[in-house]
Amino acid sequence: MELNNQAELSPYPVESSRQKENMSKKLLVLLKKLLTSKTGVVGLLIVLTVCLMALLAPIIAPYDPNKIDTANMLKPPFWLINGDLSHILGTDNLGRDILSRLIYGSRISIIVGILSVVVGGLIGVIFGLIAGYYGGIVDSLIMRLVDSFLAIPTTLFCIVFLTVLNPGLFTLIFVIGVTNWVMYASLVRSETLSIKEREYVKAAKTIGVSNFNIIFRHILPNVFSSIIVISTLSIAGTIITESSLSFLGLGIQPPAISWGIMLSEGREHLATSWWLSTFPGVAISITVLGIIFLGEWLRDVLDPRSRGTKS
Amino acid sequence: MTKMLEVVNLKTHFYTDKEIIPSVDGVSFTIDKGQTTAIVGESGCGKSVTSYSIMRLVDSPGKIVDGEVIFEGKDLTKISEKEMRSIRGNDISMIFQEPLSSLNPVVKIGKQLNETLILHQKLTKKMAKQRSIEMLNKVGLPRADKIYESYPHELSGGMRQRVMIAMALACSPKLLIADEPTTALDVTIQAQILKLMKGLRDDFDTSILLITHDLGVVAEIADKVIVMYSGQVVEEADVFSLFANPRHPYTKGLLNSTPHLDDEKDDLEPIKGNVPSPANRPTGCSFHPRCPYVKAICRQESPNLTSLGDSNKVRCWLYEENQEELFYAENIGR
Amino acid sequence: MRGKFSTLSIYALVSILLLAGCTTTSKGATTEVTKEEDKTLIISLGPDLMTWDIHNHTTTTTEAIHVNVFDYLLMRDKVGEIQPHLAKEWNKIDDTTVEFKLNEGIKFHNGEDLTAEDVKFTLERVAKDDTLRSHGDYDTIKEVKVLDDLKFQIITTEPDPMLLSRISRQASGILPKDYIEENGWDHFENSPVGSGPLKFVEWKRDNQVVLEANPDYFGKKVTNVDQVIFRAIPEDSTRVAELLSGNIDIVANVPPSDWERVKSSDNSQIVNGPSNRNYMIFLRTQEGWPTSDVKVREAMDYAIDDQAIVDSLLNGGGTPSLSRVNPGDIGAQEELYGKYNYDVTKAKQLLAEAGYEDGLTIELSGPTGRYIQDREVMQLIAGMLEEAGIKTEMNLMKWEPFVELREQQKFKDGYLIALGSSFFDAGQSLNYYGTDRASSINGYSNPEVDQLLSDAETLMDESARIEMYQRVQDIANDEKPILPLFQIDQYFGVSKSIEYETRMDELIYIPDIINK
Amino acid sequence: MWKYLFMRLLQIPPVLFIVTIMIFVLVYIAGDPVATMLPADASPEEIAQFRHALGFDQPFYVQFGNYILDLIRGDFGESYQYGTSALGLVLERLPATLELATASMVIAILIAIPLGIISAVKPNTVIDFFATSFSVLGKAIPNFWLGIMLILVFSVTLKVLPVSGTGSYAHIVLPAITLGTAMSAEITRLVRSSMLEILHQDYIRTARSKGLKYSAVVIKHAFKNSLVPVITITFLQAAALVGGSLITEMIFAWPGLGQLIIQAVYAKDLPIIQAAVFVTASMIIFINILTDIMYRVLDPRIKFI
Repeated sequence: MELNNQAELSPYPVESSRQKENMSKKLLVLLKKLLTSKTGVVGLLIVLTVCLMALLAPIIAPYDPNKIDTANMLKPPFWLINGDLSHILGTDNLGRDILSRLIYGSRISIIVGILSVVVGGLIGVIFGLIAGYYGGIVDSLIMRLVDSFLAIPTTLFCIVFLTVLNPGLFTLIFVIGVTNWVMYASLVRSETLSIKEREYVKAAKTIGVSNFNIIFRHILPNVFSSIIVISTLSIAGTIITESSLSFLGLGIQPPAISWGIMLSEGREHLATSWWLSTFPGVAISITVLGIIFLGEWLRDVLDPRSRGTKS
Repeated sequence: MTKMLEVVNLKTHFYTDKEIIPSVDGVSFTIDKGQTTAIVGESGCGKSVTSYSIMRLVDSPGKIVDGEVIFEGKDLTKISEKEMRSIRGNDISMIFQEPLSSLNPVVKIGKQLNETLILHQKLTKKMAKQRSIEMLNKVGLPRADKIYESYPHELSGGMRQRVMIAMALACSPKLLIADEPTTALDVTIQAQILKLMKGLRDDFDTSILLITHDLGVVAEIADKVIVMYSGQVVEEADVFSLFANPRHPYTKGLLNSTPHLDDEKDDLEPIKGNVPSPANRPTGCSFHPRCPYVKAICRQESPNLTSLGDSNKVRCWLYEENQEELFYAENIGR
Repeated sequence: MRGKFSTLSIYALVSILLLAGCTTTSKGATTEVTKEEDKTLIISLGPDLMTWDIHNHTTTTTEAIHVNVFDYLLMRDKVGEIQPHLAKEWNKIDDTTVEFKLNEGIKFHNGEDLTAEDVKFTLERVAKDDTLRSHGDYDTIKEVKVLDDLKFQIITTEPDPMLLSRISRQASGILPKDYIEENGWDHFENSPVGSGPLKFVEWKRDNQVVLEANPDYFGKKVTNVDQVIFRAIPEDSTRVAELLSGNIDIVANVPPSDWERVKSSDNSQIVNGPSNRNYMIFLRTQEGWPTSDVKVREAMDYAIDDQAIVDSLLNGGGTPSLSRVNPGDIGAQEELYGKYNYDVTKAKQLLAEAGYEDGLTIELSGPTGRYIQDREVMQLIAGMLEEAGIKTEMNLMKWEPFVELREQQKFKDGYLIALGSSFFDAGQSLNYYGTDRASSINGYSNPEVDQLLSDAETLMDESARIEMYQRVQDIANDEKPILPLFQIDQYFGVSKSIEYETRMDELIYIPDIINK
Repeated sequence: MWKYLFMRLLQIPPVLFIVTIMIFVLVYIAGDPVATMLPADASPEEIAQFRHALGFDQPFYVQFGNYILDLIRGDFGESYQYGTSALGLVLERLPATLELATASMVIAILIAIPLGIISAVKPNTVIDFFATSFSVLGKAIPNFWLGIMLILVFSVTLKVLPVSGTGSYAHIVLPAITLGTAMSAEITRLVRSSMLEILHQDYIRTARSKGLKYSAVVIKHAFKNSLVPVITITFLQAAALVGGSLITEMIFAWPGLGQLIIQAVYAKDLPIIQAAVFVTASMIIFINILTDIMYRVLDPRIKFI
């Protein structure tokens, strides 16, 4: 069974005519595989729930998340003394409903998580493809740039960047993305290096297919599964980074809501009103958990190398 | 002849989430001292699992559920793990199919060889080194002292298998289990290795249990042949009668699908169909879907392993009813 | 195969033991430390000391340490009154000259006498070197004329009614001329010498400053402790945790959420008192902004419930005021103190009068992490404005980008800030209403205010000057180019074994602290 | 090997050069530090005059040129905030950061390796469940949250460990756990997965067929193989530690580079940022080279090219 899958999913070129048919078949196989992996199902469920929460926030949130209510400040969750069902998870230091904020907060956390990975991925993939495909001076230049980025700790880099650009949603996405691109670049580069030596690429070259077409039609599709795996896993890291930057006061600013902001705003109240930062903390942990489960499962399914093929 | 090892009704099952897979399903045979016994069969027939069961190296979720493995009066399936360890590598040792992956890539050859010696023969490091180099010489490796200091990836496939053999024979075991020892090697190297094994068998007076799917290898080295199909022994015979007069339809099929140099026929006849998955065996005789002589009873009931007078045995309805039919069937088959 | 991992389990056990070992040694270590430092007072103000160069920093927390090592010529007491200190008396010679006489026998920590030469050296340095960060506060000083060892005159470029305020605040400690000239500034910054109640022992950067009592101090000596340690602990919750676990005696800036916790603990208390810092909103008055209409500004004033902010976010730790000049400062208009406007209906009505019946949208900027509850204050204000029909977009940012935004005038309708006044003089705090200053901020301009301010700046008749400043405040209260919100209190967490009172200038003067 | 090392060392200067330029340009774009250096009530004239006095009104190429010239002479300049040598300030803080990083690494490894091995050897047991949860949760908890919680539990409530600062071995325990948890989680996961993979390798069966104890097989044969990826990740994580230490140091008032850097970035104190980045970058590059060499030493199949 393993062998079968490996053959089906192995990154060998597929002619475009067969591609569609293959894609649906692949998807089916993937889904089937998913259902056999318990953690994969759990991961998918968590991620879907969070995404739904983000999408349907205005419908499911009981309150306006930014509605300040000085009469109801620091109300505990309903199961504690003084808590009641009007605010299931209690309220924060400005009397805002924590459940509603959690629901709305998922939006930015998810957007930042996904978009910054997309930004980093795009930059990284393009540079990686160019470096790997053209080699030579271009390659060494890009690789030195990669080394330079690697030599600066991510947090430090983000802080420097964010003091240059005023913090905001898109700045944040851009900055986290930019600090991540090296990971994709080096991955894609090394894969490109090996793929460009394969017969079908050489064949394409000899019949005069343009470099652009070779890169995007022949090489890119074959590095895609690795990119998917890495990016899924790094969404988790991104959500954590976002909250760390909020802790430093460099993240997204109110009235925008993210779990990171809630977590870091609530830290002042950790000793007295633990629910302020515990619930967003739990939300982050569960989401990250789900993403990691999904990512690891994707890796098992998509990346044959991780299954310990014998050398 | 004295019995070296006796396997009685061995059952090894694999427990997955959904089902129980009887990989080895009541296998019995004996290995005589100084002899080479071969277990033959297609992949998935349970021959390797049988050998691991003897060594008690079946990994979870596999488990020996029934049967005995009698070695020097002891039932290996019942003794303590500690006792078993003192037998492994010492009295019974094993070589494997993939000579590269079977050697630890990050440990030097010498160290891997010494390990057994230091463990079982309580040699000092120095003595172990001497003995190891001696063994490397014995398996025909040139510049043994250099190989001693090498890492596995620095050697060729044939050399690695020689190292494996040296390792297995280091403690002069009474029984050597060779699991497809030549499958991964080039044909020329195969011959060398077989020759080496034959020579060493005689030198060390070691019995060999050879696991293979290659009848050519069997013909080359074995004294006795056990044919396995779908977790069961379907035929047991000495090597001459097996090749001259295969009884079981499966054995016949195997022989027909193997090329012979002296054969005049041009085309080989592969056995139709596939090996059934162990989890999903057909009722009755598990070979019946592929058997050219299939009868009604084959679909319903499983035949027994029947002795045919001599030491040879076969598991087939064709032989349980009467001899006449047997001859009849045989004539058609040929 | 199971249960055969003795080696592994031993390894695991060892690591657990190692960890446990660390824990046990820690107990030993901490108790040892507390015993040994019985007569040590440990204080954490939050950030580390910036530098020992008193003229080249602008932070109150650094000055709070400096004030214990270097002496001012004059010093304010707890309530902000100027008292003699190094200088025992002073006379105004003319409008630009004041003559001082130093106390006799004052010595620096290295044993040298503190003389008029040292005063000249110190004040002229900061008055003349324009690369120093405190230069701007001293540039009215033209010369320090030494008459003899103890007598000197400070001559200003023009009449300066704020001179005494200038030399009794941040950066006005007197430095040892000879010591610095002999050893150089680098040496001085590594082992500073002053004349104050405490002597420098060591400074481990971002860790702690250790000072010891100066037994030869000319003034009120520090007697009940031998050593004072200022620890750098930037994170609020960590500082409070240190206080609660009894490792630190005084911590500054306890966040309001922890006040109850500190109060209810066995070993610590909250000590609070007013500071000279007020929250305020600057609003643009230039053409093109809705806030250029005084009615809109007034509406905002009526929309914001200052007392509610103080009560809900600061646990009552502040006083609403319609002026940013607090009682105790020269020129305060006390009638405006303690008052605030709040009437949502009126706010809506004013908006309607201004032509914004359907509401309007403005953007306010504000810093985060700089002042007490700054982020929350801003959010609450936005919420209140919204009630009155002013949709408020917030632009919150860290202090540093905020400062830049202010400087480059990139903010939109206005911004929230909490300014202090270290001069304790309306001359400093009302400067913002002058056309000159305001042109780079909110563009407010009122000829009458300008006249009053420029007259008062050089007027040496104090009561006339006070009247002028009060008039400015009244005009400002009518026109509201700045909405003063409330004066904020400072909050210290203090061990119960210590008696401590806050100072208006937010400094910590160790000789005033009593160890029970 | 020496040739390889030489080639690697040759790559350092351009990398450091690019890093330097990147930081300079970024900080230049961020604007000068003048406004933040003066009091909040400083007037525009005061600011402009101070800017001129410090030379921040000169054109970009002049500032950059001067900067590079100084740098070539090994002079990182003086901190704008503290007025003393930036490199001196950085080097002064470096030992504390290294101490913290080392301690967290030790704790991380001490927890991760046994946990990873045991969970791989006994899959689907309680300990395996624990290890897997740890390896996921450890990465899913932001470390500032963990740090504050640890202080609340161990220092304020249980009073067994000091809250913050330095002075004894006990002081390092909480910050090291805070900083090391994420790393430990990563290593646990890695040890577990690589051990799981390795335990199914043929040479493990070979080793067992020799009659070796299972524990000996695990440690001598399996673990040595899993070391290759583990060491690689551990060292790469070491680089991340320097970044992660920024926040941990702030929470625990640990007098390391972190606080200095954060403060410097806010204050646009270019000399300190530059010196700090230069020093950490050099360290990271050094660690990377070391990792590469270790990698090759541990896995004889990889050759020095």
